[in-house]
Parts: sequence; structure tokens; C-alpha cells
Amino acid sequence: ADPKLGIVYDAGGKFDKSFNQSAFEGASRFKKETNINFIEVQASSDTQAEQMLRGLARKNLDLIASIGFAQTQAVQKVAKEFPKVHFVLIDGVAQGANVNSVTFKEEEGSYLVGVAAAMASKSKKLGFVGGIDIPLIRAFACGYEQGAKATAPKVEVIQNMVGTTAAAWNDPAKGGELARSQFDRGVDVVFAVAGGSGMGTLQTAKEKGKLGIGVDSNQNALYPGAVLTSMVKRVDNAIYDSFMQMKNGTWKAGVTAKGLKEGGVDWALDENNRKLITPEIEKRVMGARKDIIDGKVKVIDYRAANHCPA
Amino acid sequence: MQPAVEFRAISKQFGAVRANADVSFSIAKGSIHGLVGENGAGKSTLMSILYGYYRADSGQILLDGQAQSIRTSQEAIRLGIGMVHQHFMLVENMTVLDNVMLGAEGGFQLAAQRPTVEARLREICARYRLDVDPLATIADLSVGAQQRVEILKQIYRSANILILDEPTAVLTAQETASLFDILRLFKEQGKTIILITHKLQEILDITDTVTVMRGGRVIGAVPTAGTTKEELANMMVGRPIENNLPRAPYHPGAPVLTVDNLQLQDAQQVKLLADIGFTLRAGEIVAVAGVSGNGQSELMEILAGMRLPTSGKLTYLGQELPYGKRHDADGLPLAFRELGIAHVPEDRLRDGVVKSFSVMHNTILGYQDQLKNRWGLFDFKAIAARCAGLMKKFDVRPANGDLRIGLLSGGNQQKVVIAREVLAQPKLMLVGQPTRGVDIGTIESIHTQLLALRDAGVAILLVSVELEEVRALADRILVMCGGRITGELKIEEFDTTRIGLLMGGMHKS
Amino acid sequence: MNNHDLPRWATAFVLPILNLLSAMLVAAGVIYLLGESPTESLGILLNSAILNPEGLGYTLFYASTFIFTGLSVSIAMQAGLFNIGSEGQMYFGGLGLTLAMLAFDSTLPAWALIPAAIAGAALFGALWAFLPGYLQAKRGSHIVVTTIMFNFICASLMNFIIVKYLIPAGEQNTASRAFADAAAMPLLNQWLPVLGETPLNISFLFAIVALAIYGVVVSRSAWGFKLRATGQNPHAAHYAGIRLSKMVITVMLISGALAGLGSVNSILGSTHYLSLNFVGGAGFIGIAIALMGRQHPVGIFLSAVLFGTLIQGGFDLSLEKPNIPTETFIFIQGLIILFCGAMEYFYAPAIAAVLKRTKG
Amino acid sequence: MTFADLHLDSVLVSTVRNAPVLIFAAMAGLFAERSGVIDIGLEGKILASAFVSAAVAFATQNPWYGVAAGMAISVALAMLQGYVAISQKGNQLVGGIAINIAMSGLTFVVAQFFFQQGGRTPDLGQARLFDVVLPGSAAVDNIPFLGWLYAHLIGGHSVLVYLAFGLVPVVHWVIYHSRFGLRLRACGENPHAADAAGVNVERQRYLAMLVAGVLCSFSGAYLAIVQSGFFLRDMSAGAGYLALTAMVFGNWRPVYTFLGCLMFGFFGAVQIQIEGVDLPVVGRIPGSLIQMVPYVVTVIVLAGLMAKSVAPKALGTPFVKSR
Ligand SMILES: Nc1ncnc2c1ncn2[C@@H]1O[C@H](COP(=O)(O)OP(=O)(O)OP(=O)(O)O)[C@@H](O)[C@H]1O
Ligand SMILES: Nc1ncnc2c1ncn2[C@@H]1O[C@H](COP(=O)(O)OP(=O)(O)OP(=O)(O)O)[C@@H](O)[C@H]1O
Ligand SMILES: [Mg+2]
Ligand SMILES: [Mg+2]
Repeated sequence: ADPKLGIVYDAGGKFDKSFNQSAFEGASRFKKETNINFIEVQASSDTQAEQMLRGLARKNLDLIASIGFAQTQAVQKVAKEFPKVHFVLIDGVAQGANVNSVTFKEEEGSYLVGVAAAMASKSKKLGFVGGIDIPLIRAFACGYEQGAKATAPKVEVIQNMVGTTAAAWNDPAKGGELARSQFDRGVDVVFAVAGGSGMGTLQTAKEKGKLGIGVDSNQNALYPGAVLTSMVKRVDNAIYDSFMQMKNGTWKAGVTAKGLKEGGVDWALDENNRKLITPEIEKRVMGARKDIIDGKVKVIDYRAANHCPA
Repeated sequence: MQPAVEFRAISKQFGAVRANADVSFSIAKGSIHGLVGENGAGKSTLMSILYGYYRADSGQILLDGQAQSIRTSQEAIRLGIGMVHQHFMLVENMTVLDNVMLGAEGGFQLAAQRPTVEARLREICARYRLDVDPLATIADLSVGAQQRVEILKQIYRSANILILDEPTAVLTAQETASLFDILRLFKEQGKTIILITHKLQEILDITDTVTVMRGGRVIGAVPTAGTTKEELANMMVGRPIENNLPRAPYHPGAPVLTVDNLQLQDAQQVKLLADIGFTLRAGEIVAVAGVSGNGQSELMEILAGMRLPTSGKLTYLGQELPYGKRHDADGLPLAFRELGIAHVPEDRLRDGVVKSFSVMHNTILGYQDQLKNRWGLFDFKAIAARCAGLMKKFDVRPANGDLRIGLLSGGNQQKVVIAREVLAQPKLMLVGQPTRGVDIGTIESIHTQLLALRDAGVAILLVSVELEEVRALADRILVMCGGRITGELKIEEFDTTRIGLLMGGMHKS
Repeated sequence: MNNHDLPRWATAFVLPILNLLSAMLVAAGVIYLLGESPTESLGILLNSAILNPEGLGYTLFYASTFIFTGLSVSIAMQAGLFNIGSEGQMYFGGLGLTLAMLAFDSTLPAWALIPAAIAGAALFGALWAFLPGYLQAKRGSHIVVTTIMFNFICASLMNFIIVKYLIPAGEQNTASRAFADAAAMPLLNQWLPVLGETPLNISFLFAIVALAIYGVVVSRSAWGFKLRATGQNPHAAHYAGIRLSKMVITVMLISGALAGLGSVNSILGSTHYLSLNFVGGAGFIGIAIALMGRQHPVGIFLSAVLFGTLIQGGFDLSLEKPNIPTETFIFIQGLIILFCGAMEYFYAPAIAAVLKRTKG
Repeated sequence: MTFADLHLDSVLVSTVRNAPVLIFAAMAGLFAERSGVIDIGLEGKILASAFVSAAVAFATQNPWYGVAAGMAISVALAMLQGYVAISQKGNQLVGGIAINIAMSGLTFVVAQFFFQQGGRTPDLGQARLFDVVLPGSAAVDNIPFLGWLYAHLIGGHSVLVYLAFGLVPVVHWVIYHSRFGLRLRACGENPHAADAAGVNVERQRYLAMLVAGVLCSFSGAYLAIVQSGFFLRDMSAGAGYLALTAMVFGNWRPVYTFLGCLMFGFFGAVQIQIEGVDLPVVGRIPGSLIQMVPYVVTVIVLAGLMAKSVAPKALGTPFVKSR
């Protein structure tokens, strides 16, 4: 029989232009290919996450995908209550014999776009616009900075955060304003890791004739010619794979950290940014990519190191 | 000749209250027509109907013989009706000029009109001998001056029918006299004036005819020339009114309050009170007379603990009043109440009552801490009983403690306030303008209560701008002007002229 | 204000019901336009939020928090203060609770932990309300403005504290560590198994007690009298010897403490850790509840339950009817506030006319 | 840190660009509140007009249709608010907050229904309002200071920015020097006096709400079709409340309110600049704490410098004939 599948998005919702949306895309791809449906819900608070997970578990679903670290505790708790149900947790690590925790090495993907940015920048001043100052965002920033500095030691990275409340992910005006102010200070490439607010950042980059870098999904197509590349985080693949494994009976619990090597993160090169990525840039990035995969370059994870070396 | 205004069978109901019942009478053109009646008799309601504020439930209004339906104040204004309301209808933070222009601006651009209007105002002021600066801000003006602004507004709009609802309630004798001069000038110009007042002497002084209302009905309409105060009072209240209330002989007891060298300055170092000194003894009523705004209110507020003096020595029953080292008077009135000082504030609506509270709750105000039990809770049964007793004793009408006090007439609100303070069995009672806007029946009962208190040995300090009231109640009179005491008289020396001079600042000679 | 001379039963029951129906009618229209059946949706909503015991448990769980924030806003409103800051006060109260738990949850016995948490939450909530209260009382700074500002400031400060100090090393979640199990509020399903797995806990009982105390204090105590006098007529309050600035500061402290207590239910009743932006608008909903419930304990309770119903039921409904996003219920909340809170007398003239006609 | 690190030029330009959202809304609130109607519903109106103007601009590919449509919805909401406050004599705070909440939900639902992008409208692309380049900007751009002043501070903004700044003297004039303003202020201070003087208070308040609706719509339109180029759920992000704060801060007076808006814009811009910069004395302030700078400044200014703010006396009280 077909597996019964479910997804619980976190407060950002499935159109957050970030990992929820990516998860949704992966699930949709699975559905399209297999014709197996899935249930999806959004939990606006941690309490609701638990309620939802339990509600879905009671329906005897085979696999529930929990998107976002905010659901960590809830998954841990509910997984214990329902040992027969399987869980995939994205971005967090939860204990349990029936839980597969998938985290991403955002720092590795960010490193690559940092390399590209440093190469593409004429002023050697790079910008970073984050949503809220939280470890996850810092991990992006830190990887980006490492990549940039490794490429051009003199490069300077200016960072700004949009805000401190949930509104910070939905404030494109502020996202744009931060970019403008960075451009005024000489920045010419900006990496936006701020959900919906980042849309404002990329938009402004286009308007000002500068370059933006997208995040999570491939955002190159948003403003072709103005988006240098995107740091893709393949939550979609993670979800797609989990669903597939469930269908094929190969699903396993555990903790996976997906980096470049595992195809969890990457940079995006397609027809939309083909013209922006010169052969030199491509070569340099691909080189770095290979070095990381081969373990020749070790990108520091801010979350583990608790500080940024760059 | 056609009457200027004719009411035909006007009725108006508010819920269960028949504010106006079948009111019919007419007012001759070019006359001054008095309208008297107890609080709640329906006078203001009738005038509000004439001015388009309320719609009558039934009946007709004729102006110059023409039936008119006046639905809004705009229509009333267009028909040449002007009204000076009991509570001034002025925008306090605007200038006189802007207040006059409001509603009659004459164009979209104010700047274009202002000089013309200002010139006209100055001209009107000169012609009617109105002392008003068109560029002054209303909030800075005395009550009397605000009153003049209201009149000015009406003259500017060339109202032909002028309604004045208790215009003299807040005026001094002199201000009243000059108001009446203006009204006479008006009358000479053929304008019609309707005057509502609770002071029967004023009716006799200035009106041509007078209509008496009671319980929403017209009791009678008589030419002023043929009537007397007693007759009018009788018609209003339905019983004769005693003017000279009985009182025990004057035997003052021990000093209760001694004020010595009291000074008060405001934040800008302006002297509001200077060198105030007097002694108040048990069993006497000392009245402070003066034109309002000469420091009486400040004096009362200091004595009640609502305000701190700048300096001075205030001794109350042998101890100094606890102004202490305070920065502000926050909470001080409570301490004063506990010492036995009761206070009937001048502005009862502002200070004395919480309009949205029931009468019963208002009887607690200021005494909340004395009435709570040891859990900090009220025993509402006992408080309701207390309230019922108080309402009975002081004849508060309607005697329903659950009613919001805002629904009571001013006179009855005042009775509640006085009753509350009397009930506290004070040793010193501060009373400000106790009968402002109150009808003669109620005045009589309030005066009776105050005299009874005096006879029981309470020291009473009375602030009043009504010389009649001062004469009726006081044992001694202090006259204030410009923040100083300009003279002191015994009641036997009562002399309107002399007091008038002292009130104007002519020093003790 | 609107004096339509309606009998009490009409104002107390008929009007609110008609208003609620109107809001539902508009909402039904929207749901219909979204392509779903309004009646079926209503059925699902009621079933999942009220009729189903577990759903009811969740409804009351949410309501428990809202009762506290509703009380917080209400009590300030009684004194004429419009405290928009309950959101921040609850957030900061959550910090107080968390600090207490982090310090003691391994040492203190269970019976002492909950009081410690309550004390921490109330203390920090009050603390966060103190400055706006003080500035209002002593400097005349507009409380609406200062409390709005303090919400923003709180969000920044909490962001900083949580990220910098509270996230356990190596964790992704922007939250403190989970507290010891002993620190959990006892769940009501221990006694009422029918509630199933709901986080409904003794906070709900505390909330009811708080409502009762609020009711008694406001309407029957001397302090409540002073409170209301201050709100209705500060001049008269001054005349009555009430210390206005002390009253303002005190009531803000209480208001903040009540808001802070809202965090006890949210944290110790459910998640057992402090997370970023865990308040999630409960403070703002408290404003709506205070206004709709007319600052009356019964009104506050009913409004809180109504909002709990919308959250719980709306949540389930969007699960069953993917065409109806949860945001629809935010819209419906707005409609209900509009009809029941702001246009409360909309039907009064009509009812008065009907009554008049039937009376003859 | 040096003075140059502050990038004052960039801060000023940013201030100018940030302020219009607040200016339009604050001026709208000023009209409403000066007439006696509390306008806590600015947020909802901004959001609604942001959505509608973005949606219509996208559908028609013409920003001006978007602006007009945003105006229509904002005015409709203002009229609803007016109906609640003026005709129904309901609680104005409740009415406003209801509108804010309802719009937060409804804009998402409708946006989702039509565009299926999670409460977002598609990018406006060419349907955005673009910045005005003053003639000769390119020529002067290289002149130090003057070039910057002309081409970047004064020039180089959208039409709506000029409208916002131009609005301030106009509002000042209307409030203090026109018949409309005189009546407006009278209705907010003492509606009974206005009524007795023959002013139709209800009509005046409805007119004020109408003006408020129109002005507020620009705020939303600016946000969506100038600043962002699309609509996103809850994108007003508290601008309505900030505008209200600026107005209270400015004591309900146009010029001071305007300064309040600039202050928010300015400190918002400064905050961006000092993020991650080593400041003298305090060192590097962490990002999340930097965010509170504008709000802390407001509280300090309110507590320290301002005299008691004086609201219009009749603010929030429905006008009922009879005293
Ligand atoms: N707006 C109103 N709503 C309900 N009842 C009213 C209203 N206005 C007046 N009344 C009632 O109508 C009656 C007449 O009131 P009115 O104001 O006309 O009295 P009045 O003669 O002017 O009294 P006073 O001498 O105190 O000014 C009162 O008993 C009052 O109860
Ligand atoms: N909104 C109202 N509802 C019910 N009754 C009212 C209302 N407004 C006024 N009244 C009644 O009208 C009567 C007269 O009211 P009014 O305000 O004229 O008293 P008042 O004239 O102020 O008393 P005073 O002249 O002594 O100040 C009172 O009996 C009062 O109860
Ligand atoms: Mg009257
Ligand atoms: Mg009267």
C-alpha cells in the first residue's frame, strides 16, 4: 500500500520563500511522480506543532516531516508516544529510534557563494542581510565570510539583520533599505538570508544595478541578471528522498548532516545567471566545492564553534 | 403684533421623563422674557428644542407667526436664533476670534477673513462696551469674559432671538449688571431675549414677562410688573420659600483653623496668594467674598489638601497641617479628611463627583478607606442603607441610589456632595459655591443644612460669589482681591457698596 | 452612550448573539467565496474546538493565556490606562520564569518550583511595565506610546538574551533548554482523562481564580473603587485623596504581572522551554479581549474562550479544508471584534422597534 | 570609529526614503484625531491599500491604477471606521483594532486566493513607480556635496516621496489656516461648541476620515509599489503604530509630527549604519540590541524633553447631542 505521509510546516508557512517552501516543493515533486498524496499543516506555535504532530500520528501516518528547528522538542516528545510512526525533522536534531534528523551544512553552501561574491565584487565589499540574529543565520553569514576571505583576504563583509520579531521575515521594505544602505557604503554584492524580506534585498540589488545572492531555493530566476547565484539548501531533496524511501521501504532513522558532498547544499548555476558567472568565477567556485567535498577545506560551522573565524 | 416666538403644545419625552408636557406660551417681539422653574423643570429642554438640538415629540414652534421646523442648530442660526448655553460652548484652546468665526468663517481661507472679522469685533466691543480682546485665547479668560465672548458671538451673527440659559450663574454682581446693560441695549434694537435664571431678583430687575415651569409644564405666565419674588417662588416650588432662615445666636467657640502668612506662587513665580491670615472658630461661618479668580479657589484647594502652599503656617486644632516635605499634594486630601476637614468643591462636576458612577458610589468618594472592612472590601448593603438615609435626609430626588449621578440635576448632585461631606461629621467644612445653578427650593434646603452644621459647632469656610448667599449664611466676611484679603466685615456691617469696593481692590481704609 | 432603553436581557443576550451572527454571516460569505461550504466549515469548527473534549482542552488552554493577558489589559483600562504592552510584558515575564527554572529546577522540589516560576513570571512582567507606568505617572509620557516602544525594545532584548545566553551549546532551536519534568504544570487530564493529550493544566484554574479575584477587587473593594475613580475622573480621584501617581504605577505593575503570568501557561503548561517570540500575539489578543469583554470578568472569560475556539477550531478546519487558510480566522477574529465590540448597538434600534410593536 | 563610518550622507538619503510611509500615515492620523476620532486603524488601512494597490498595479500593469485602487480601499475602511465611531458611536479603539486584525487576515486570504504565492503578489516589474531623476543630475553628480544634494538627497526619489514632503506644509495650512481646519480642530476639542456654532460635527468627522483614508492609502501604496515592488503579508510591520507614535510625539501638530516621522526614519537609518561597527565607549553592539535604538531614543525623548502631550480634548468620545 502507499505510505501515508504528512508535513508540518513551522510558523513561516509553506510560502515562506525559505525552507518550508522548499519542503513543499520536494513533497509536490514526490506527489507528481508517484501520485501519492500527503497531508500538510502549518503550526504557528510550538504548542500547535505538538498538537499537530500528535494529531497526524494518531491518524497512523507512516511518515511525518517536521520542518524547522522550532519543532525539535515536539518531535522528540511525540515520536516517543508513537513509536510506530516515523518522523523526519528538518534543521534540528531530535532523539528517537523512529526519527531521522536532517540538518544542513549551510556554511558550506554559503562558503561557495562567498567565493563567487568575492570574485564578482569590484569594490571588494560584500553585504549580508539576515532576518533575525539567530545561530542559523549566523552560520550562513559565517560561511559566506569564510568563502569570501579565502578568495580575497581584503574583502570586507557588512552584515545587517532585519529585525527581532516574526515580522522580520516579512519586511521587504526594510530588507531593501538595508541593501541600499550597504550599497551606499560601497557594497556591490549582497547575500539575502531573510525569507520574504530578502525579496526586497534582491529587488533593490536589481534596481541599483548591483548583485544579489538568493537563498534556500534557486532564486536566480527572480531577477535574471541581478542575482549572482543562490545558495540552495535542498530541503526539497531531503523531503523527496524521505518520502521515496518510505515508499520503497528503505527509510532509516538517524542523524544526517547534509553538506555539499551529500547534495544537501550547493550553489545554483543556470541560464539565468550564466552571464554573470565568468569562467574564472566558475572555476574558482568549482574548485572550492571540490576542496570541501574532498575535505581539503574545512568550513567552520558557527553553531559548533560558537564564533566566526573569518 | 406677532409674537417673536410662539410655542404650541410642545412635548418632549426622555425615556420615562416628560421633560416638556404640552408647553404653550408666546414671547413678544422686542421683549425680555424670563423663564424660571426648579432644576429639571424642563427649561433647558425647551430651549434646546427651539435651538434645534432636540426634536419635539409633538407641537409646533412659530417664529413671527410662521411655523418652523428647526431640525439642526444650523437652521436655528439661519433663522436668527442665538443661544448662550449654561455651559459655555467655546473651544478653549482657540482665540476669541476663531471662536467667533467658527461656523461663520465667510470663506475657505481664514487668513483672508481674519482682519475683517477682527475689525468688526472691535467695533462691536466698542459699541456694546464689551471688554474682550479678540486675540486672547479662551482658556486665559475669566468666566465673565468667556460669557462676553458668547454674547459677542451672537451679536456678530446678528441673532434676533437670543436665548440665555443661566448666564448669571457664574457672574459677579458687577458682571451681571453689565450683562444686563447689554441686554437692555439689545432690547432697544428690537431683539427678543429669553432669559433663564434661578435668581428671582434678576427676573424682577430686567424681564418684561415671565413664564414659570414645573415638572415639564407651564404653570403660569405673568407680566413682571405685577408679580413678586414670593409669588414666583410659590409658583415654582408649590410652597412659600423662607428667605430668612432661623439660626442660633453667634457664639463662636475655640479656634479651629488659623492661617498665618500663607503664600502661593505658581510655576512662573506669579503670586496667586499673598499674606493670607485669618482665624476660623468653631460654630461660625466665615464667608470669602470676591470676584471669582482672585485666589479664593486656590485658598480652598490648599486648605483641602489638593494643593501645596509655597509657604505659610496653617494650624488646625492645635497642630500644623501635614504639608510636610511633600513635592505634590498627591493623596493629601485623604489625610485632611481623616483630620476632620470636609470639602464641598467649587466645581462639582470636575472634582466632586464621578459622573459615570452611581449615586451610591459617589457617596463613598473620599471616604472609601473608612468604609471598607478589614479585607479591604465594601459592605454594599450597609453602604446602600447609608446612601438611602442620606438621600432621604437631604431630599435628593429621585431617591434612587443606583442611578448614575450624571443623570441627576445639578442641584441634586450638589445635595449628594454636601450630604456626603456632612455625614463625615467634620470639624471644619470648606464649602465652595454651594448653590451655583441650583433652584431656590434646593438653595433653601442647602442653606438650612449648612446653618444646622454651624449651630452644631462646626467651623465653616464658605466661598461664594453670591452676595445674597453670603448675607444669608455668614457670620463674618473676608473679602479677597488679587490674592490678598482686602477687608473683613462682621455680618452686621454688611454693605454691598463697601464689599464691592473691597472686591475691586480698594484697600481697607 | 446608546440609550435605546432596551431591557437588560436584550442588551445582555440578544444583541451579542445578533452581533456574533452578523460576524459569522460575513465570514460565511468569505468561506463560500473561497469555495467551501460555510455550514460544513462551522460544523468542523465547533466540533473540533468545543464538542470534542480534546479540542475543548486546547481551546481552554489557549483561553487560559488569553484570560491573563485580557486581565492585564483590563485592569489598566480600569484606571484609564491603555496598556498596549502586555505582549512585551508577557515575553519578559517568560524570561523571569525561565531564569527561576534554570536556577532551581534541579535543586528545588516540585511543589516549590511552580510557585517560583509564577513569582519569576509575575516579577519580570511587572518589571517590564514599571518604567512605562513610572514615566506616565511622573513625566506624563503617553502610556500608549511608551508601551508600544517597550514591546519593540523587549523583542530586541529577548532576542539578544536568548541567542546569546540561553540556547544550549550546539542546539539549533532558538530556545532555552527544556526544564526538568518536575517543573511542569500539572495537567488536568490527570483528573479528567477524557481531555486526552491536551496541555490544559492548572493554569486554567488559576486563570479562573484570577478572574474571580479581579471581579471582586474591581467592583467590591476600596482599592478597586479608587482604581475606577482614577480611570473615570482623575480630578475627582485627586479630590478624594487617591494618590494618582502611586495608583498609576501600582496598576501598571499589576497589569504587567498579570501579563507575565500568561507565560506560565504557555511555557510550563506546554513547551517547557522559553523560545524566541513565544508570545505570538497573545498580548495583542488580550487587548481585543479586554475591549470585547468590557473589562468584566465574565466578558473576559467568554471572549477568551471565543478566541481560543477560533484558534483551535480554525487550525483544525484549515487542516480539513485546505482552501481555507488559517489566516481566514484572523480575519474572522477581526470581524467578531468589529461587530461585537465596536458596533455593539447596531441592532438596538431594530430590537427597540420590534419590542415597541409587540407591546402595542 | 570615525565620523565617516557613520555615512551621514547615506543616513540622510535613507531617512528621506523611509519617512514617507510614516508621514502619510501620521498625517492621516492627524486629520482623524484632530477631528476627535482615534485612528488606531492606520495599520490595517496601510496593509489593505498596500495589497490592493500592488494587486491592481500588477493586474493592470499601471502603478497609478494601483494607487487609485489602494485609495479606494483605504477610504472604504476609513468610512467603515467612521461609521463605527461617528454614526454607531462605538468604541473607536475597538473599531480600529478590529480593522487591523481583519485586514491582516483578509489581505493574506485574498492574496493567496488570487495569486497562490503565500499571501504575496507577483513582482510588479515595470508596474512599479520609479524614481524621478532630476534633470541634470548626471551632470552635477560629480560636484562634491552639491551633486549629492541635488541628485541623491533632493532628487532620485519616487513622486510619492515628494508628495509626502510636500504634504506637510499643506496639512499645516489646512489645519491652521482654513475653514476646514478650524472646524476640524473645534470638533476635536469641543464638538458641542462646534455644533452650537452651526458646524455639522458628524459631517466634519466623516470628512476628516475621508481625508485620513486618502492620505493613509499613499502610505500603503508607497510601501508596496515603490519600496518593495510587491505585496507581502503583514508587510506594514507596525508602521501604522509607529506613525501614531510620531503623531503623539508631535503633539498632534503637523510639523512636529513630521519631525517625529523623520526622527524614526533617521534613527532607523543610523541603526543600520552602526550595526557591526565598533563604537567608541560601548564597542560593537550586538545586532539584536541595535534594533532597539529608535525605540529607546523615542522613550528617552518623550520622558526627558517633551512636555506633557495634549491630545485633542474630545478625542475618542463619540459626539452625542446633549451635554
Ligand atoms: N438628554 C436627556 N436624556 C434624558 N433625560 C433628559 C435629557 N435632558 C433632560 N432630561 C430630563 O428632562 C428633564 C428636564 O430637564 P431640563 O434640562 O430641561 O431641566 P431644566 O429646567 O433646564 O433644569 P435646570 O434648572 O437644572 O437647568 C429632567 O428631569 C431630565 O431628567
Ligand atoms: N444625557 C442625559 N440623560 C438623562 N438626563 C439628563 C441628561 N442630560 C441632562 N439630563 C437631565 O437634565 C436635567 C437638567 O440637566 P442639566 O445638565 O441642565 O442640569 P444642570 O442645569 O446642569 O444643573 P445646574 O444648572 O444646577 O448645573 C437633569 O435633571 C439631568 O438629570
Ligand atoms: Mg437647564
Ligand atoms: Mg441648570
